[in-house]
Amino acid sequence: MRVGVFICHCGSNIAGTIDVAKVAAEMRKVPGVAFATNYMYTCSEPGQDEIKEAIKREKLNRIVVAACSPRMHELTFRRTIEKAGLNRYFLEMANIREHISWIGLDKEANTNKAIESVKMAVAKAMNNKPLYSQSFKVNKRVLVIGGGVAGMQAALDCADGGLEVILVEKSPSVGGMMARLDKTFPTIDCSICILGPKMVDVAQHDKIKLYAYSEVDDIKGYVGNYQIKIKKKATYVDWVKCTGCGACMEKCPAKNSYDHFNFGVAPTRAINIPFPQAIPKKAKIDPNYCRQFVKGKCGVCAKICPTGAINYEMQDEIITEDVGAIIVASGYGLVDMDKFPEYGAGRYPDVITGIQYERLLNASGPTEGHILRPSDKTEPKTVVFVSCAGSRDKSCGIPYCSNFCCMYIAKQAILTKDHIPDSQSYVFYMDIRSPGKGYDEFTRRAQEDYGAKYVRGRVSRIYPKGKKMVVVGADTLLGTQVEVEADLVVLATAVTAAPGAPQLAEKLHISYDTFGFYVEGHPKLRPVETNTAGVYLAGCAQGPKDIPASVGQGSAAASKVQALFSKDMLESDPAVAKVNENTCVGCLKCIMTCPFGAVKEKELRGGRIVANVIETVCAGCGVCTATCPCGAIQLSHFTDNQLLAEVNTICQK
Amino acid sequence: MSEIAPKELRIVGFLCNWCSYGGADTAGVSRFRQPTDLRIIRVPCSGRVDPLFIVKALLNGADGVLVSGCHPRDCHYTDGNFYARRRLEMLKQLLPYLGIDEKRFHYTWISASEGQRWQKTVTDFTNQIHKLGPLHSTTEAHSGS
Amino acid sequence: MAEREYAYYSGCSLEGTAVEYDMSMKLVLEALDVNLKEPEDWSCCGSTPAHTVDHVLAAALAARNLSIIEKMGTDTVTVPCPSCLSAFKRAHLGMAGDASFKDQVNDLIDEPYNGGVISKSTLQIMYEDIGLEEVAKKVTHALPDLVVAPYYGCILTRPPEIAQFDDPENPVSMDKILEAVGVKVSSFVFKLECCGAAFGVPKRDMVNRLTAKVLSMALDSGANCIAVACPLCQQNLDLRQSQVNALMGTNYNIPILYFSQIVGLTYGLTPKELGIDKLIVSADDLIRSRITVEELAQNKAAAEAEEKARKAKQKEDKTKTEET
Amino acid sequence: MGPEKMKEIITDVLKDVDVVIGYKQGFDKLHATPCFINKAEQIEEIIWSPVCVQNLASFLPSLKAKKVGVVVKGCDSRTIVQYMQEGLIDRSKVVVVGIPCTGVVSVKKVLDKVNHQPIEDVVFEADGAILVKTPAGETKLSLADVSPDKCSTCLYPTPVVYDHLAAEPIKSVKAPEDVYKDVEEFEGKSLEERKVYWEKEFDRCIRCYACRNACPMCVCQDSCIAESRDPHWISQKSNLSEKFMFHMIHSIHLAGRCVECGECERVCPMGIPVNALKKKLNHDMKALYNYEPGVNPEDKPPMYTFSVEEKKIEEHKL
Amino acid sequence: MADTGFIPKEKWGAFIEGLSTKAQVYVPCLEGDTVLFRPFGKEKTLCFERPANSPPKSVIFPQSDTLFSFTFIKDPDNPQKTEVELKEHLDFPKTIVIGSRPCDAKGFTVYDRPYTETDTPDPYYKGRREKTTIVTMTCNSPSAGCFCTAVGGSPADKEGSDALITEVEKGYFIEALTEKGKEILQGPGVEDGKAYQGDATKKQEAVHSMVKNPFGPKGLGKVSPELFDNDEFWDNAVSKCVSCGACTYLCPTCYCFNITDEQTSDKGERIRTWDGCMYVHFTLEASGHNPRPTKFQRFKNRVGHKFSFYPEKYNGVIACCGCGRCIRYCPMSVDISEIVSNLQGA
Repeated sequence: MRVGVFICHCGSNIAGTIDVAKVAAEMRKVPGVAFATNYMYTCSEPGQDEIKEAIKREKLNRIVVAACSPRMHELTFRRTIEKAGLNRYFLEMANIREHISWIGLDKEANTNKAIESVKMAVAKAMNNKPLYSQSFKVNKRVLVIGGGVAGMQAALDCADGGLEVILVEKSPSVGGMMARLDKTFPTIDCSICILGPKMVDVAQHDKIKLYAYSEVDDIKGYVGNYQIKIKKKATYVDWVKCTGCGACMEKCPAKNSYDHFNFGVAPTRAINIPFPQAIPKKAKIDPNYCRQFVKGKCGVCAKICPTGAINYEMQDEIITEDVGAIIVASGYGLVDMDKFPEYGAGRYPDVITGIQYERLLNASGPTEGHILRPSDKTEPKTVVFVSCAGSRDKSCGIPYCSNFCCMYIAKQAILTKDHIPDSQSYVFYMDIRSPGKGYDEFTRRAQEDYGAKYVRGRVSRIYPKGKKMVVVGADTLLGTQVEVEADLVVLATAVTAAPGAPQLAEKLHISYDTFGFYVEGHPKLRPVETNTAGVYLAGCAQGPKDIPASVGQGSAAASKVQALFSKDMLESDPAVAKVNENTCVGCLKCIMTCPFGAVKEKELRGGRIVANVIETVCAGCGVCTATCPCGAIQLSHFTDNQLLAEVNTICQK
Repeated sequence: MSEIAPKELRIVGFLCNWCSYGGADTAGVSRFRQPTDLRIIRVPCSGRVDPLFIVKALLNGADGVLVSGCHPRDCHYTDGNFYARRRLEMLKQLLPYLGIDEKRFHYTWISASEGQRWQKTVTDFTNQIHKLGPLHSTTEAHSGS
Repeated sequence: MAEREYAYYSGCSLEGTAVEYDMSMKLVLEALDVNLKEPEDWSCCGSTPAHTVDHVLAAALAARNLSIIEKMGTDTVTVPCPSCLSAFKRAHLGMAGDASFKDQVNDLIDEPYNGGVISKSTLQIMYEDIGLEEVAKKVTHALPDLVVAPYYGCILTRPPEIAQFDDPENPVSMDKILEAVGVKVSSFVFKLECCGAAFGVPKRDMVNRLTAKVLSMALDSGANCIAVACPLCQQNLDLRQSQVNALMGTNYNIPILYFSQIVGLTYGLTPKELGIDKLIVSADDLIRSRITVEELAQNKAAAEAEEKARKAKQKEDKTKTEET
Repeated sequence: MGPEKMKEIITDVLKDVDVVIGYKQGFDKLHATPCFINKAEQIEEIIWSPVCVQNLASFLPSLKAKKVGVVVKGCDSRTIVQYMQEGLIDRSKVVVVGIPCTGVVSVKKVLDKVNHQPIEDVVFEADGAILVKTPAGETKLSLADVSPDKCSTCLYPTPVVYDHLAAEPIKSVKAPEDVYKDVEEFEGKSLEERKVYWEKEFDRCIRCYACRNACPMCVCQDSCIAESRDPHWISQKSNLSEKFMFHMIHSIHLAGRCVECGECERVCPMGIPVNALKKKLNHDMKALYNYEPGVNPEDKPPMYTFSVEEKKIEEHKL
Repeated sequence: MADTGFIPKEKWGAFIEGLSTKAQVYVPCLEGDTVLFRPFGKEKTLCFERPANSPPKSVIFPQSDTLFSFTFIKDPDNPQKTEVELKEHLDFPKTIVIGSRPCDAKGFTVYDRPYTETDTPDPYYKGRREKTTIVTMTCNSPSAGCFCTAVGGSPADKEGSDALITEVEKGYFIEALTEKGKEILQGPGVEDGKAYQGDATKKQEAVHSMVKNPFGPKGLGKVSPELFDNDEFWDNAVSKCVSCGACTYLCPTCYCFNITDEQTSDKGERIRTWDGCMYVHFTLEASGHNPRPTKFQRFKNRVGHKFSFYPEKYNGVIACCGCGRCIRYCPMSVDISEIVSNLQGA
């Protein structure tokens, strides 16, 4: 065994708190190590060349790189040693940056810890075996979860590139949050006017199969070969027959149904088409309000429907689709007003959320674009906007910035002035965050051209006084308390993960953070990938972001899928379980515990039963190895002996 | 084995690649200071951790063992940590029966984003082990009975 | 009903400026079959300036009382004054959550406090332990003229992690109790707004302005009196009305009653024994209209009959006119 | 209970199977030994008395290819149920001859009572008394005094699974809560005491693997990781940590599978209480998952399954 | 110097304690209900009443023996080169075994032939053997399963011992058999033994007659070659065997071993450990092939070695001392004497 050890300085990131030369010198004393050196940037091209040359010069057959996290550069160095003719699994990494140099200042302790960590890696490397991939076919269809602007962009880009797309949207229409907006910042162009054509494209594209009012029920498989179960929720309207004429909606007697599309700004009918531009433009019954369901009799819509599309007996339906990759664009949610008891916790009708105000501004909204306050349907003359309602507020459990509220408040202040010229807007803010192109100019316009009064301070309380809402806050620039008697208060409620985001993540086997946003493969370098091969992210599911960023991410995710699908065959990760048929006793406990059904029974000549791993199905978790009492099924690259070598290196009495 | 600073005790950590190893990376990227006692062994999944690794470590010189995986329901391999939870709980309850303080073994769930939680876990567990002091592993009896 | 038993810690205010709170509270709880045991040799709760100087010392003051109560063998103490309550709870929770803090505190007192006492306000035991149904059962009288603005003050429900009672920003317990005894309650949005009592000495101007706001909002809400559950709130709102009037040129004359006094009135207790005569702004005019529940029912019936007769007559007149 | 009825049943069973496993007398009257019967004339050798201690069900997995009849006591019958749970036998190829049992003897205990003298004769009297004859004379013992500990808390005197029953079923009179009293008692000792205890016990181990090979649930047998180099879990050194490790391997592999037949402990030539660790694990499995090995064929051993919400597992705080 | 001695009962403890100041003394100790040879200590409960569960063979032939330790030494300036430093472990202390049984002592003579009476003696075995004095004790009574007299032994056999102690009414009669044995007579409290010689002889003869002979009046005869090579015979004979190795590890005459290297990082040891022909790994070859894959083949080897191969090589000496441990402690009560009996044919 001839191990080569390369200790990276990572500039001063590692060398600053670890004596790298000492580590290298210590490694040269380790039996089996034929070469050890330290280098400024091992991942750089000359750094990698040095490894390649050393492999040839010193006839090395196992390589240990002590540098950053293997989650960062394992692949890089595997390719490096492969180019030098070694099997890529002859590489081991010791993480002396994230796990050592960055977390401790004591150079002596760090150096000692690094020496031991590298020794562990050497011990493991000496037990590394060559592993070889298998090829398997890719199913070149892609699933896009979420039909908001990010999901639609991703779907269209994939479809335009010739891929078959399955688009699943949980609400009755695509469009997402953007379809609810009136105008967009900083151009003040009409949101639905720019989104509508995309929605139509999605509907009409022959490569896109749209499942609206549907959810992903179950996901099985692995990159290249996923089996998806989609639940089509019952709409009680046969969408094949429904023409979207809207007659049912007009006649429906259940007039007080909650309008999800309009966030409850005004009631809707129990059978409804969510908005005029809806795609698909089909009606749907809300059984929580429909008299047929609630009282057991009505049937008005069934009588009125010219095509006989109404079906009160409709059930949820499960559909199976096979795909090779998944783009998750499941969007975001908004924090509940209940979180703000000091602002009335939703008890005051004239304290509303930004998205509700958006619907009041919108010409196709319930007030047809007239700003009328909910309590008495009068025009508000004084409107107060409260930014950071929940955002950047640890006591709400939301320490992060919601990214786009500053901008839409400015937009709404401008639109308020447009709609009601004699109105006055106040904006209570913490900081104005307007880093995009043309954004800061836009917030200035709101103040300078449209006279919105910006007060830097937080609002402590909102209470009603007569017909007014009194907003009490601080002006931290003046150092005084401020009270504004407003007609309408708009809260820029914080962006949260979409409801059910963690459950979807669990189905996808991707990580999510404390707040429910999905975790990208690397915050800078893999922003649309996840740690699960074949699953990509787009839009606010990954974190709050505005429309251009969401569209950009949608396209980025689509291009990742295109790249993945550019090959007909994928290579399997050979770090999967293998059975030693000589020692396997055929107790088959591994079959009982394998989460993927990757282990099957096999009869040898002579009738002996042993376990057998289907390599492409095995995901490499190693549950079987920890189950097997006789150590006959071993997870390659993480075998008992490899892990024991590490344990024995550090635990010696 | 090189000389260990006498103030350090021997703590072995088994971390799943997808969540907890990433969590430890996140803590590193965020420069969250941690005690230096822990030595990390990367495993694909907490379900890979045979309880015998922990026993082996404790019998052979480790003063504490820490296992961390993805949060339940969030396993990269769907069910790996569910099996891990049963196995590790079994061991957690068995150790004191053998006279090994169960505080020397801790298992927990930390996601890739929970750098701060990782820092706290490492710090608290290291402190806990220091409070217990070195584990005088089974003394060598005369061989050959 | 099974008799309930609590330790009862009155605290300094209820021995002095708020003696009417003590009188009325004891009578009301007696009417509700609650047995109160006063700890012997109780001392300051620690809510005094101690807590701004030394947390351990402040906690020790509270813990000394809690320790006495613990030795009495009662597991719950009920405290009318929110300030005392807050001090008790802060000490209790602080000691429960931090062993070294607990040791420091216990070092300062004779008998250690082991964390075995739950502190609850009298409002809380009426609302949660006894329950609205029981509270309503004892009512014998009605107060038809009263419209009450319930005022909770700053610390009865806050901070929520200490108070652990009711909705911290929109409490309803006092509203519900008053409604249960048949009193009209106004929709009062300044339930929690600061009355300024803490700055009663150093910043009198500010206090007057804050007090004025509370009084004005109470009137705006349609109330003619304010119910309180805190000796400091009562003192501040009641005592200071004339100062406010002098400063702001207003003419406030709003009686500030303890909620226990109002409940006592509905239970048929006399204004004298409830200490209503001890209020600065007199409530006599307001409560003069007190009648028994039966009388109220009779009056109501009579009024209804009269109304019916009036309507009948109107109808008759109308028909007559038409006929004419 | 009578060997006569058993012999009748076995005569019948033998017509359908390749072999019947029963007991015959061993090298003295205190020892029974398994006998593999495939000819009718062997049936006369069969005995049944409290010296029939071995768990004959242990032989079943190695005879998977054959159709086998087997004589089992109540305790041994749990082995068969556990085999069924784990798919280690084909139940249709096993004919179970059950014997309700009121307790067996512990050879060690009897020998202790007669000062380890050679045994000349052992007679089980109708009233339950046991007469043991040695060169030093005759000793009268009661079964309760010389039964192994497992009998004193036996909940299954009648086999939990059988095709034929050689005597009338017996109801257990033992309290289920007593089964793990010894475990709970031991848990009352200090950590240090427990550690010293096990170190002393395991120090006697000679790694002969009798406990492992006699264990019905040790499926690995020749593939046991205690002797393998790949994986190389332990060396062949006979020091305490390696012995300790071997017993941990044995115990942990039996977590939630041990049917408490007590064979491991009975066969240990060094008198190590090997079963105690497995009982402790069973105690925990019962508390955590309400699981008892070898009772219900439909159950799944707890280490091979999970619940998404583990009701009894609380997250551990630091 | 007299060749016999006597120790009164009350001085027995002091005698052993006295010896323990001069050498490492192994005595049978009671642990739970198990009797084991342990280094003498005041806190130990001594038990001479019955044979120990395992013979004292590990005193001279330890279960695991470090033959040598090795360390790899590397010069960091020339990492390609590795030097190995070896350290032999050949220092053995003076040792006395008290209370072994004649069968146990005879066992050592079985080892002596291959390990010392050869051109290439085993230094580890030989070293310990020479440093060890075996003080045997006559059996008071036979134990279940023992049959020493049937294989040429006796409860008072002197073969392999340095001294023989026989318990008599008032104490212990000692007979020194070798020079090493004579040293024992120098122990504290040893009186003149002549007066007790008669009592001792009587005792020895009495016990001799109590030992059973499993081979019948004709005694142990020749093994029938037909039966020995009949697979069916073996299959039937050992179907109940569970293939553990208790019989070999408890046997005073089994001397097989295995050698392994145990290494971590830069240090390691070469160790010799007991092995036994009953284990499947014993004959497992690197290729995966195993010439004795089934338990009956392994059992056949054990019987063959003791009753056929060894005697053939060493002038008919049977490598079985009849201690009966393999029968007593067999999990399934497999009886080697019964099998040997049956092997002699009709």
